[in-house]
Amino acid sequence: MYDKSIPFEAKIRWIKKETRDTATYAFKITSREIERAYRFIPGQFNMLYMPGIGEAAISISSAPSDHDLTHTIRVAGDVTTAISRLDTGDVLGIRGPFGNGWPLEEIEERDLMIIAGGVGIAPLRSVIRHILNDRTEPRHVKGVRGGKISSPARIILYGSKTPKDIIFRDEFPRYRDAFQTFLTVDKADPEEYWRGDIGLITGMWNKTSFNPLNTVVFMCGPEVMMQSMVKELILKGVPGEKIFISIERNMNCGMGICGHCFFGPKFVCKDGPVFRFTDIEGFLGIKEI
Amino acid sequence: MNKFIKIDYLPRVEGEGGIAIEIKDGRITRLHFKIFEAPRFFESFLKGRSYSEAMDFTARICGICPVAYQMSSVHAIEKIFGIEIEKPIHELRRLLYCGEWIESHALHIYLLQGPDFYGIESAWASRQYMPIAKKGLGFKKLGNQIMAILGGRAVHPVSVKVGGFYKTPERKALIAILPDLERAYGESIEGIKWAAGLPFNNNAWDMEYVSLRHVDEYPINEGHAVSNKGLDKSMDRFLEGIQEYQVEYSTALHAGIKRDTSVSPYLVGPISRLNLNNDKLPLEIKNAINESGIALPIKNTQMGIIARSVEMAYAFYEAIRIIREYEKPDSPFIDFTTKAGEAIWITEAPRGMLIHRYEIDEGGHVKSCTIVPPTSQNLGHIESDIFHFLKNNLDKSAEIIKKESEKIIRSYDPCISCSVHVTYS
Amino acid sequence: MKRPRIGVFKFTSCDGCQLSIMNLEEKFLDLLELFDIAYFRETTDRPLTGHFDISIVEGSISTAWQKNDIVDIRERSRYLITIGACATAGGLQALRNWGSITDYKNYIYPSPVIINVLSTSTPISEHVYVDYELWGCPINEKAFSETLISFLIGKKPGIPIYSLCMECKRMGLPCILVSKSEPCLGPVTRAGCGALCPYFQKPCYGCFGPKEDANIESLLKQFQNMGLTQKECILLLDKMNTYAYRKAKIERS
Amino acid sequence: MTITKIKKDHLRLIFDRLKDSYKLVGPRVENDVIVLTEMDFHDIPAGYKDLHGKGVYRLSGNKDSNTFSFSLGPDSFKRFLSPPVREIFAFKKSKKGISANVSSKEEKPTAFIGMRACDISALKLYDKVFLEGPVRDTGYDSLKRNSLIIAVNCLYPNGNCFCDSLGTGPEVRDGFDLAITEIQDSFLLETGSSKGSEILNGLTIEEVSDKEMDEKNSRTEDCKKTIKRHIKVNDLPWVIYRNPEHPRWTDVASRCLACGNCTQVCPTCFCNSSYDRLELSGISKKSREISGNKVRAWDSCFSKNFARVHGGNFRPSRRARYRHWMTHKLAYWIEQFGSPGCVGCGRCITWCPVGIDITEELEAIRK
Ligand SMILES: Cc1cc2nc3c(=O)[nH]c(=O)nc-3n(C[C@H](O)[C@H](O)[C@H](O)COP(=O)(O)OP(=O)(O)OC[C@H]3O[C@@H](n4cnc5c(N)ncnc54)[C@H](O)[C@@H]3O)c2cc1C
Ligand code: SF4
Ligand code: SF4
Ligand code: SF4
Repeated sequence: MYDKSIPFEAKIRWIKKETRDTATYAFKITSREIERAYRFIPGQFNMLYMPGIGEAAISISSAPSDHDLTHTIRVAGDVTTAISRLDTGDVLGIRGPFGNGWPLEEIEERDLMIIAGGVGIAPLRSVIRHILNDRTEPRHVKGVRGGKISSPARIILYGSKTPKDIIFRDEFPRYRDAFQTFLTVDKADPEEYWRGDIGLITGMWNKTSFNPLNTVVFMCGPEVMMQSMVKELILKGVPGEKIFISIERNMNCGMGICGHCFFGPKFVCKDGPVFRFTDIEGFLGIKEI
Repeated sequence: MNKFIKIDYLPRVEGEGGIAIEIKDGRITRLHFKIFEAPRFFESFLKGRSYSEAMDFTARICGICPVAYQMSSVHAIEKIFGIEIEKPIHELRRLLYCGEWIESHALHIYLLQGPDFYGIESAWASRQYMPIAKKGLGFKKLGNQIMAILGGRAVHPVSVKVGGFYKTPERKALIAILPDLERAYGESIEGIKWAAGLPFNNNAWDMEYVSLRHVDEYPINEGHAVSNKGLDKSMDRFLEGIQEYQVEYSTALHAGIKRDTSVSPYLVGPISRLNLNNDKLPLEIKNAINESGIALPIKNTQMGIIARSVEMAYAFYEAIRIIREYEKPDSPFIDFTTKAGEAIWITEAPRGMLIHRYEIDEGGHVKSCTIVPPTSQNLGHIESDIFHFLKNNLDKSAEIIKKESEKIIRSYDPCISCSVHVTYS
Repeated sequence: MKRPRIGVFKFTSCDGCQLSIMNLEEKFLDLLELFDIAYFRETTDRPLTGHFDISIVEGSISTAWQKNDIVDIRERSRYLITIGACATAGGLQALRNWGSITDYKNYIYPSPVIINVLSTSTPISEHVYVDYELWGCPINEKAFSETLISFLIGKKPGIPIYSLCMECKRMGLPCILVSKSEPCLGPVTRAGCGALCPYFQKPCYGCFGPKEDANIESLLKQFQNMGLTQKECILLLDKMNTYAYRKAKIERS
Repeated sequence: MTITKIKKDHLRLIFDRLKDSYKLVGPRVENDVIVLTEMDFHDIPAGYKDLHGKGVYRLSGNKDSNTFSFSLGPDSFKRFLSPPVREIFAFKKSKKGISANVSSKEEKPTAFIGMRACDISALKLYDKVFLEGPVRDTGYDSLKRNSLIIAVNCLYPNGNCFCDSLGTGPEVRDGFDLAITEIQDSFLLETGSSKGSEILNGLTIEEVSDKEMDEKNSRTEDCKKTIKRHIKVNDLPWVIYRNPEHPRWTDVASRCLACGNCTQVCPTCFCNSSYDRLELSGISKKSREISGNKVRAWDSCFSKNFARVHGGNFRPSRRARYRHWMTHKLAYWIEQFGSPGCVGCGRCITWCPVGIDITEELEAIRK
């Protein structure tokens, strides 16, 4: 095994611009040996390293079964800006994978509801593609209302600021093969062609049909959004044990020795970033936890 | 023919000053060395503060010679309290000062004045000069290292304390830089020859140089004030013979020696020290002076670079001597009790005599203080010097006059930020 | 690639921070490889022209003409960095802000009226937008080069804003406040000097200015418990960063 | 584990022997404080007494004829096993690519002299953090593996000690190579490992009599009795979890300086930050090369930037930062590693410039 405290080199194979400030990058790990040893599960993240500048925690947005290892990165600060200046063929450093990932065993035989806000869809794309790539997974039959719903149900609720900010927009048609997908935006320019919903993601319930008692929720997005979503899900009857959320904190070492990423008693880097709601429930409401 | 020459902002000097010269019908009608550096009023702020703050406050007058300020103030206050510091402390303070001399002289010789003789705008403006600049940086670094070992950092060191030091260095730490100092000493002797061979103007004239003089040593921290024109006064009497006066074009006060009917300008700094104290130099350096064909006394201020080079070599020599003899004293400082009183102390800053006077009250607070930095003492002299040069060169073009005047000013290594700190007494 | 153009400017100060740039010694030559020092009055003859990628400003604003000059410099600069206590906090000369300028002038000059200065000395940031402030009296040269590197490669300088105590402890220095009841300003002062004073067994006197979120009230209360008078406590703050400490003290209480 | 004894003046022989193969790190007086540095036998502050109050420390010399009459200084082993600033790797980025190289320095093994029970307990917690997590920290691992622990049983606790309440002291139970107990005429030696026994090979060691064992036990009992400070642990972590909005947090925030001293002296606080360190000479404009070091340095959850993320800070207030620290020590730790993160050494009480006392704060939260 390679030492996860030392970055290895990876080369950018291609870059796909998703939105104004977000792009997906496919990486090729330079060392054959490391590439062979490198294994991950959806929901895990890497520390991407720009030498001299620093590291940023970025979820893996591809599925393990995908050909390419991809990251979908929104420009936020120093490191992500530096990455956004890279070209195909350029290299950066990677440490990882870190974190626990989504509990895929939970969704066997159960309905899955994926809820994502903004760039929070990145780690969930890994799950989505994992399901799409999995031939044993049921296919969804078009025409949701009144139509036939696949069983177990596979649902995506995705909210973004404006239609222009929707990440993976061009992939959504494919997602519809296996998922009921619902897109909503906070607001849409009247000039723009937008057929989806307008309004908060929390307002999309009624369109979906799912069995709360048999549903597992995977969620990633801004913390305030997740908090209100959880509240509603529980009201609907989804058991708290079946809600999983991915949390963001300051990430410095990625491997549980620096103390930066605490969420209450949890190390987001090693106990998370995916948490069962009931495990962290007590801490979610505490300010400045 | 009328000429008006103006430099708004002199480059390669420390602080903000300019020059205005007006020549009408072959006569010099105006010659102003203008200082527009804003005054900072530290002397007023010291009133009511504890004696122990004097070193830290006055150091902030000048980032180039903070040690000088610390030395003048600490000695003045020790004099008030009747403290006799012990030999090791005396030596360490001398070493600290040597560090500053090396740093300041190296900066001026190699990076500020040196480029003048090569006709370049800065020390890194030409490839040819680069090795010289590098050498200067090397010397400078060693000066800084000495100060850092003794005082934590080169600019505003923190260790000087009334009665001694807050902490004295381990012998080991000093010995570690000895090989570098020894090598640099050799190079600095070469540096004297280099300086002596530079092309100088011929602006020699009969001036009055003033410096400290000490029975045993080349003056740094102690001595009495002497000049080549008969002045000989103890430190505490020196100020009485000096007149400070204000000119309307300058935020710095001028100073001169009071004579029967007039106030006459005088020169302080390396030239004065060397001219008056060369007998106190070690033989090796005396030889180097002779071999380089340097005629003493130096009468041309542009040759300050030679005097500085000699002093830098001497500072290395002294530093090496002190370090070799150094044993860490048992206690870094001696205990004392504060007393009310007043005292004046003068030390030799790289640019010349730095005079501090303090009056301390019963509770150890500063009642009043006077600070006369070397550059303000030189201001009048600088003007006379340029005047002297102009007199013989009135026919030269404005451009040449401008360049040459600038060079004359620069050869004083004027510290303009210091110069605005002078209290009228 | 073109070297970024740098200008070094001076207002009211002691030049110590500019000298700290020269004190990079041989690293100063490395600096010249990476940057074009297009204006640096203290060391070069090049005139003031054009725009600067980075302007480095030493000194405080204490005269009327400086108020105009700093606006001009700001307009010429992409980034403006202030260096030192004078430029970031007004310097020791900001002590005049708590007294009468006329008294100060009278004390020093025979003809005080011709001395044309403002009654206050203020940090650059009170006059123009400052991109980055480098604290210290003087600045630390390593921090200075780190700042320039950061601007060069495009990141925020990672210069700490936490307390001096952190640095003191890293160096393994026993605390003189606790072991000797020395009134050390370390707990409310920014790290960055290398814990020089505690190393010399001298209480920190605040060269680097207040740290983030400095709890000055609480520390001063402790000093009073140790026997200092309230006035003595305030005087501890009234040094090179007086303006910043007093501001921090008011903001926090 | 065997227990033997040596004459008091034979202790020096152990030091002499250790010196051959180890760097000795132990207590020594510097600037009137007992610090932990490289040292030798004659540096032991024998006879010294250290007085500890809340934010107060005073050392007085030669009050006692005992060798180990003193207690703890501000430093612990962490300075040596997880140094304040450490290079993790050297990096280079060039046209050819990126490289990261770990430079391995051969270091002489360290013998820690005079480690106390609380610190040994802390060391076990450090092992959990750095060795038993998802990634083993190789730096700590090799330093730790390379070290030898000579423990000393505490007989003279200081005014801020409360190890007894946490069961982390005052007597050392395990985790040492050799443990020393000072009695009237001799030093009792317990060996805790084969490395420990090796040191004793060839020394004149004597058997310990029952009387001497009794003396050891009664001294330890006396020591426990002199421990003045206590902390109630039975309701941890819940008492803290129940009180995130207790007014006492605001009160302590008005006193806390957020200077980080407590975290820096605490033997279990491990928080750190890594960053890239660059020099001007490490950048080449022409070849577009950048080289430098990745460094890890001690940090503290009291630093305002500690929980900063792009666009915000999770713990901007001092109140939240103190709460986080104490909650981590006394509550989170129990969930994370199975025991409190406090070993009762009292350092944070002594070395807090304003004397904030963790035991007192906990009591106040409990009310
Ligand atoms: C588990 C996890 C998964 C994530 N996945 C994704 C993803 O898939 N896609 C995505 O776009 N984003 C993702 N993020 C968010 C992403 O990590 C941040 O946006 C990114 O770290 C920003 O880095 P930056 O250097 O560009 O921003 P900056 O704001 O410049 O730096 C962010 C970090 O640098 C440090 N820092 C910056 N400035 C300072 C300062 N002045 N003082 C001290 N410290 C400072 C802080 O530690 C801060 O957390 C994820 C985050 C986590 C925790
Ligand atoms: S901050 Fe200090 S060192 Fe810098 S210029 Fe001002 S007084 Fe001088
Ligand atoms: S000596 Fe000063 S800087 Fe150091 S820990 Fe104590 S209070 Fe802080
Ligand atoms: S929290 Fe305080 S008493 Fe507990 S181990 Fe840390 S420093 Fe010692």
